[in-house]
Amino acid sequence: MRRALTVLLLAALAAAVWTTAGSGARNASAPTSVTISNEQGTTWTCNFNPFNPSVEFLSFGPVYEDLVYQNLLQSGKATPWLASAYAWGKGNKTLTFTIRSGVKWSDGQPFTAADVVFTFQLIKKYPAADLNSAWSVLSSVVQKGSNQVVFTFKTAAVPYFYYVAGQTPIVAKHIWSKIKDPVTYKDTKPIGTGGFEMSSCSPQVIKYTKNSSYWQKGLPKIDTVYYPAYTSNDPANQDLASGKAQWGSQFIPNIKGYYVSKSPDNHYWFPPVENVAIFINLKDPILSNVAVRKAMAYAIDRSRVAQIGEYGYQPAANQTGIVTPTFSSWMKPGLDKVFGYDPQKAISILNAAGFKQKGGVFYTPSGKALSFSMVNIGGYSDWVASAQIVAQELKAIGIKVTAENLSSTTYDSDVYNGHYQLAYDGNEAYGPSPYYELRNELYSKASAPIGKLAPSNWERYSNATVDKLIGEYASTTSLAKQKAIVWGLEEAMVRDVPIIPVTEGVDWYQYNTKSLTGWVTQQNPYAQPAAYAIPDWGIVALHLAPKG
Amino acid sequence: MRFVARRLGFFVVTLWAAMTTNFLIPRLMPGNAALAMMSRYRGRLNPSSLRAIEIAFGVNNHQSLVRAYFTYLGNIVRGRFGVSLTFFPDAVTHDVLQALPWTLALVGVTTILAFVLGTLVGLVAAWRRGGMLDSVLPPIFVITSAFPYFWLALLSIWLFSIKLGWLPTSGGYNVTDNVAWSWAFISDALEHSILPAATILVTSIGGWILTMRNNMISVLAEDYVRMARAKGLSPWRVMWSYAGRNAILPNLTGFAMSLGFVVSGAILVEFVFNYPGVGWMFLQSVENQDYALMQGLFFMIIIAVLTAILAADAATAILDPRTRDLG
Amino acid sequence: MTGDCMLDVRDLTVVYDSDRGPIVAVDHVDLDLSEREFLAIVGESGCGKSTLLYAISQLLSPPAEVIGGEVIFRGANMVSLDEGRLRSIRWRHLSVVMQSAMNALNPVLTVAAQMRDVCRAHSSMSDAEIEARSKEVLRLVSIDPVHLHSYPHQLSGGMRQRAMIAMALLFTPDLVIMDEPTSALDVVAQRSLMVQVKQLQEKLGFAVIFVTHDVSLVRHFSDRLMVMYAGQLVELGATRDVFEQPLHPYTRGLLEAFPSIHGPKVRLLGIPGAPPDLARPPAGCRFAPRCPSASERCLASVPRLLTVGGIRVRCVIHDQVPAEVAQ
Amino acid sequence: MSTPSLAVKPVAPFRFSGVLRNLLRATRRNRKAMAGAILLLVFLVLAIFPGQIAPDDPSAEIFAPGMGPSAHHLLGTTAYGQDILSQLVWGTRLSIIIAFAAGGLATALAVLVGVSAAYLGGIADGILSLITDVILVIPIFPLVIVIAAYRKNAGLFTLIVVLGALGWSYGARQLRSQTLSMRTRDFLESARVRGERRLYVILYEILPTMTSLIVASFLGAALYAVLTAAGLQFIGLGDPNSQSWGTMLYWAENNEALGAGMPLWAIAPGICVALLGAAFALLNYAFDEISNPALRPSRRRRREDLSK
Repeated sequence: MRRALTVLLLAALAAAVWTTAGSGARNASAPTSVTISNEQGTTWTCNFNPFNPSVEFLSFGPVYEDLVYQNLLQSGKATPWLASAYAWGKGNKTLTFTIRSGVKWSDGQPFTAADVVFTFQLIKKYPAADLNSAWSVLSSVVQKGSNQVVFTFKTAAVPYFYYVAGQTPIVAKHIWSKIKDPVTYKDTKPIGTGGFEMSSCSPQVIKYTKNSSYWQKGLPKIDTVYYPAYTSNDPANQDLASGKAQWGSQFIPNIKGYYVSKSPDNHYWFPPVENVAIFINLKDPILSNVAVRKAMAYAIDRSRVAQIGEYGYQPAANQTGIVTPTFSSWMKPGLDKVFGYDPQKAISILNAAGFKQKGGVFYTPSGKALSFSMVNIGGYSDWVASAQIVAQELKAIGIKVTAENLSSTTYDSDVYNGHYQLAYDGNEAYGPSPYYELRNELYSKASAPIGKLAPSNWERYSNATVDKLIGEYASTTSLAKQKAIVWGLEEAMVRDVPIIPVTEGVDWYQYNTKSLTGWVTQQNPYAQPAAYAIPDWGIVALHLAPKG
Repeated sequence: MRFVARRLGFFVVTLWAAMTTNFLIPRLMPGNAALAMMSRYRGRLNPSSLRAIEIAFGVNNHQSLVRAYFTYLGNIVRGRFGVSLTFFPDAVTHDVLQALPWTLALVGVTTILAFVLGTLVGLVAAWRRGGMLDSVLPPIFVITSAFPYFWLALLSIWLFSIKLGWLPTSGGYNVTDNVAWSWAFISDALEHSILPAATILVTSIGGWILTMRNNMISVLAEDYVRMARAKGLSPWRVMWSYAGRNAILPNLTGFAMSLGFVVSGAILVEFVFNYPGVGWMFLQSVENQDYALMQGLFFMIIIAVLTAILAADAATAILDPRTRDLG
Repeated sequence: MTGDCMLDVRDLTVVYDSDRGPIVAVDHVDLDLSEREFLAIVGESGCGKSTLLYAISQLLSPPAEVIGGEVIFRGANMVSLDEGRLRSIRWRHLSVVMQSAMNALNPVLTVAAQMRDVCRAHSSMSDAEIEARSKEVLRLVSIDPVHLHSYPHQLSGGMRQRAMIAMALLFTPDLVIMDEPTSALDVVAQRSLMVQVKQLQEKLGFAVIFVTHDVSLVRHFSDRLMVMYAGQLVELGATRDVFEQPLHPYTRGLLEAFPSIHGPKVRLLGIPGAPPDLARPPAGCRFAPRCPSASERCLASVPRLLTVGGIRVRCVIHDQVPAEVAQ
Repeated sequence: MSTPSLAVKPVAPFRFSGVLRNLLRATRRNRKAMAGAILLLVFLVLAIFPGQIAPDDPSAEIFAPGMGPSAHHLLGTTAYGQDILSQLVWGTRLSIIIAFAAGGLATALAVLVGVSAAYLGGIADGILSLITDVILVIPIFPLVIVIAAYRKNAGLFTLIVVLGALGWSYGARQLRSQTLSMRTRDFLESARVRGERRLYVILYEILPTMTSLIVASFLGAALYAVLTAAGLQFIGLGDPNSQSWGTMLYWAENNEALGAGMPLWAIAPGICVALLGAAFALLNYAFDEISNPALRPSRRRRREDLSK
């Protein structure tokens, strides 16, 4: 009765204004536009500075473009973009790009090699703008002839191709040369080479419109892209379910019931791109014992975690650290079968290693209980849930794990500084081949001693041969050699279990085919489909076309 | 005069206390802005960009707490709240001013509405003691005022937006129209404000009804009300200028404070309804350890409360001659 | 007596609801009043004097309620009149002066405003006329009209009381009911006020019902004296007679009492103890527990109200041998 | 000869037990109070014996996820296959703890500050009142958010301390003015005449007379604590592994319970918070009436009856 009355009251109010304010429900937006639903937890600052990490994804792709596009979902297949061609030379220490002709900035000025050189000089001058620290390996960037740019590296740097060619937005010299500080610069009217121009921006929504003089003739096929700011998940998901937004990059719980069932045009695909793993502090006296880590690896039923914790959106991972099926071609045959779910094996390993079980918990010979805390980020409900399940499963074989949910910054400062025992996380920067993630996980030079901020390799793994392998990868462009090296890294993962991949992190991606075609699909994965993947989402926007 | 002096002292001390907590609390939190930024874009940033961000945000220049405190005070006095990290490189004031109108328009207006309606109901309920209104409304609203606001909001979104599709689910307006003082936009914004407003009203009106009713009842027992009846004044006159006017006096300060607390009240509203106001902005600032923004907002709240109280003092002075002679 | 009888109270009974059951505050009281008469009602605090007044003037509010009897004022039964009819009688024919003007005057309105309210309610005087009349009545009670536009709290206690009396005389009513109008004042002020009231009464020719706990005060002013104890009329007669020959032991006690500066509380020299708890009145005579000359017969049954030589009294002593008393 | 105090209405001395008995009697009389008391009692039982009452382990993810209500799961299961009813029952404990601990702390402080300010008077009063007023205008909810975000595990304890430490000012104000109004009462004067020590006077003369006011301010503080705590847990600033209604709402919210066909998951805990809140609110409302008889519902005036 209480609720009934409240409801009545609301109904009255609602009805009253509803009639004056006109129809409440709105129909989906016009056919040649797409509305993106991607909860960023923030409103827009209307700053499109591509060197500002918090907003680069709003301009890098649709507005600013890169030299060569590398598609992660196709093992790094490279597509010449602002550069029409490129070539490695001098033992992979120089890289020469041929700049595409006939490209114009959206203000009509021609795009030239000088712009490319300028861009790299700019991020050299302002390290804060060098988001991928390209200049940690670059030694010089110079123009050669009218339309060529030569990059010279300190050492062979094949993997850096991805950052230099694929992850650095090229800006216009005639504009940015007038700017005092590109780091704090508020770029409200971005002038780029991309298929779209930012036509209007409010804190609630950004409107991109078609660049009619785009260098790829006939593209883009749609007129407008709306990028609303969602400050919380609910509304973002609701707009997707209702069709108000057609392009989603959302975690939608129970997606079949909540989204797919709402319309036959609603589809989703979650391509795996990285590992979500348990990071193990190898400096911990007990955890430094490989037997304990192996026991854990056997004790976790990865598919159950994937099913309950992640609704099965994130598939089960494997110990090699190779994300499948995305990078299946890099998998050393058979290696992914090691460490299947086998609690008995786990227990026997611990017994063999001299641990004694008392009251359902294992103890070290010196009498210390195998009891650890596992930190994770309280804000990520799916990982919190997964961590809970992992804890339950480890408890089942006699390893006590208590999950601690921290605020993301507390988590980071703890983990980066090595003040933790176990951490459940997927925060790895990945790239167009498994090498990038494995490097971040295993390269000792990417780590730091306990108490110092380690940008990655938080478990503090260090192994000379592994470091050597990683070094060699930098100097080879041959796919065969690269695969051989990655196999070596996979073996290290299986041998030393420095981390335990549990599930595979995915790109969140939902799409509505009612009035649009050209979407990324599992059959045609021409780019990463998440509306925050840079520069990929700009490429997806180029492919979208009105139906019929 | 003593009254005024005491009041001033109160304002100064409050301001100082607020500013100091304001300064200390965020600094007791771990991590730094660069990390916060990293964590916001986890997975999307190359770990090595941490260095870049640290340089950009200048998080590495550590000055002593004491020095920081005084620079902070100095800046506040000069009205400088620094640069927001969440909305880097915007100035805090710029962001706050951008979000404030939304909050004021929604929560502010609703708060006033709740007070006016609640007071009227309470007044009439007490006047018609034991009448229909008196025996029904107060108990009901006592109970609704105990509802968890956000929950009521969720249910109403579910019912009116998702199930019935009458009203928009969230946001300040339809993202596809453009912001302008056009009727289309205003009506749209209005429409978006119905649910939040209604839910706030339902959960906040009870308090006013009750306090006003109680004040009114004790005033009705006063001699001057009996006297007014003895004089044979019209009930209307007795209710308003004898009972009502005296009964409302104690509520003024409370009302002022509730106005001042509009922002804190807005936090959950704006969280649930994805409403682009300062309440939600505050949550952001906390999440991203955006000291500057956090402090800016906190400071704004305090100022709001104090000005509101000042206004209440003035109003009381106008309505109650006795306090006037105190001052 | 019957000829010019203006007020006739018959069998009036008032009950308060309380947790501890109903309290009979006024218990079957009869009394009558002639034109221009000055009737004083005396008794300790809590004996029902004020309640009786409010019952007569129909100003009781819950939990108090008239459950029986009539109040015939100029031929109309006040008890059964509706508010509209009552309003037409109030102040034009019957006005009230309350115990403490501090509480009885609306603190947020000027004296002028409160007088204006009355005039507006009962006449069609112009503002000018109202102003003039207000000043006139203030002069009647010898208050300088400059005080007309000041607020109650700005006047001295004596002034306030007189201002209220002035207000009661705006329409020179037939009957003015005064509820301890002097109790808030010091002895000197009390006297002067009494004198003034008496003079006004003679000049303007209204009847007065004057309630007080201080017998000595009314000795020289009232025509008749009524003594109440525990909600009952215990003695009623010409003031002179009662003072010379008090028939009821309680009256005797009262006469020996002296006024205390503590206001409503009266210390009884002859009779220790406090009035009974009206929720559980003692069986038989309610005064018996404190009565010096009480016997077991007093506890047997409630004494009847007798008429002894023109004096009405409620005590078994006289019930038995009236002759003795006569001589 | 009778001493002056004889004529005074017999107010002092008070006995807590006596006052409490009166309160209980009044409670039995007042329908609202009864309703509130019963509700609160039910929740208390749930909070004390969840193990005996709840059908299953609230955190065990052992059932089919997202089931509707059934004989085995009266309220269905969560998206993680936990029994909603069990979570509800276990969740009671935390809410009750917060309500009573925070409410209690706040009330204790309120009494301490309010009464001593009024009774001591002078400079002490000035300072204490100033502090009260300052705390009164410090926006609590934002502050709690900041502190809660500091470290999530510290959730419960921090929450209680902060809510308690900041929630006392309003009660303190009321108690102060109430005490002031009593300072001149005869029974206190006589106590002073008898030369009682201040502490004694405060403890045995003043406090008992204010029991209902104290209870009321406790109820108010408790209500506030419950709602605030739920709000914080809902926006994810509680410990997501804890068993509480707010946390349930957080998880329900994160799993779109309403939209994805598990409405009970979101509705049930909300109703519990609402009911617990209502229990406090009703009791509060009733105690207003008890402490101030004028507020009690009364029959319509006779005059109105007659005028019909």
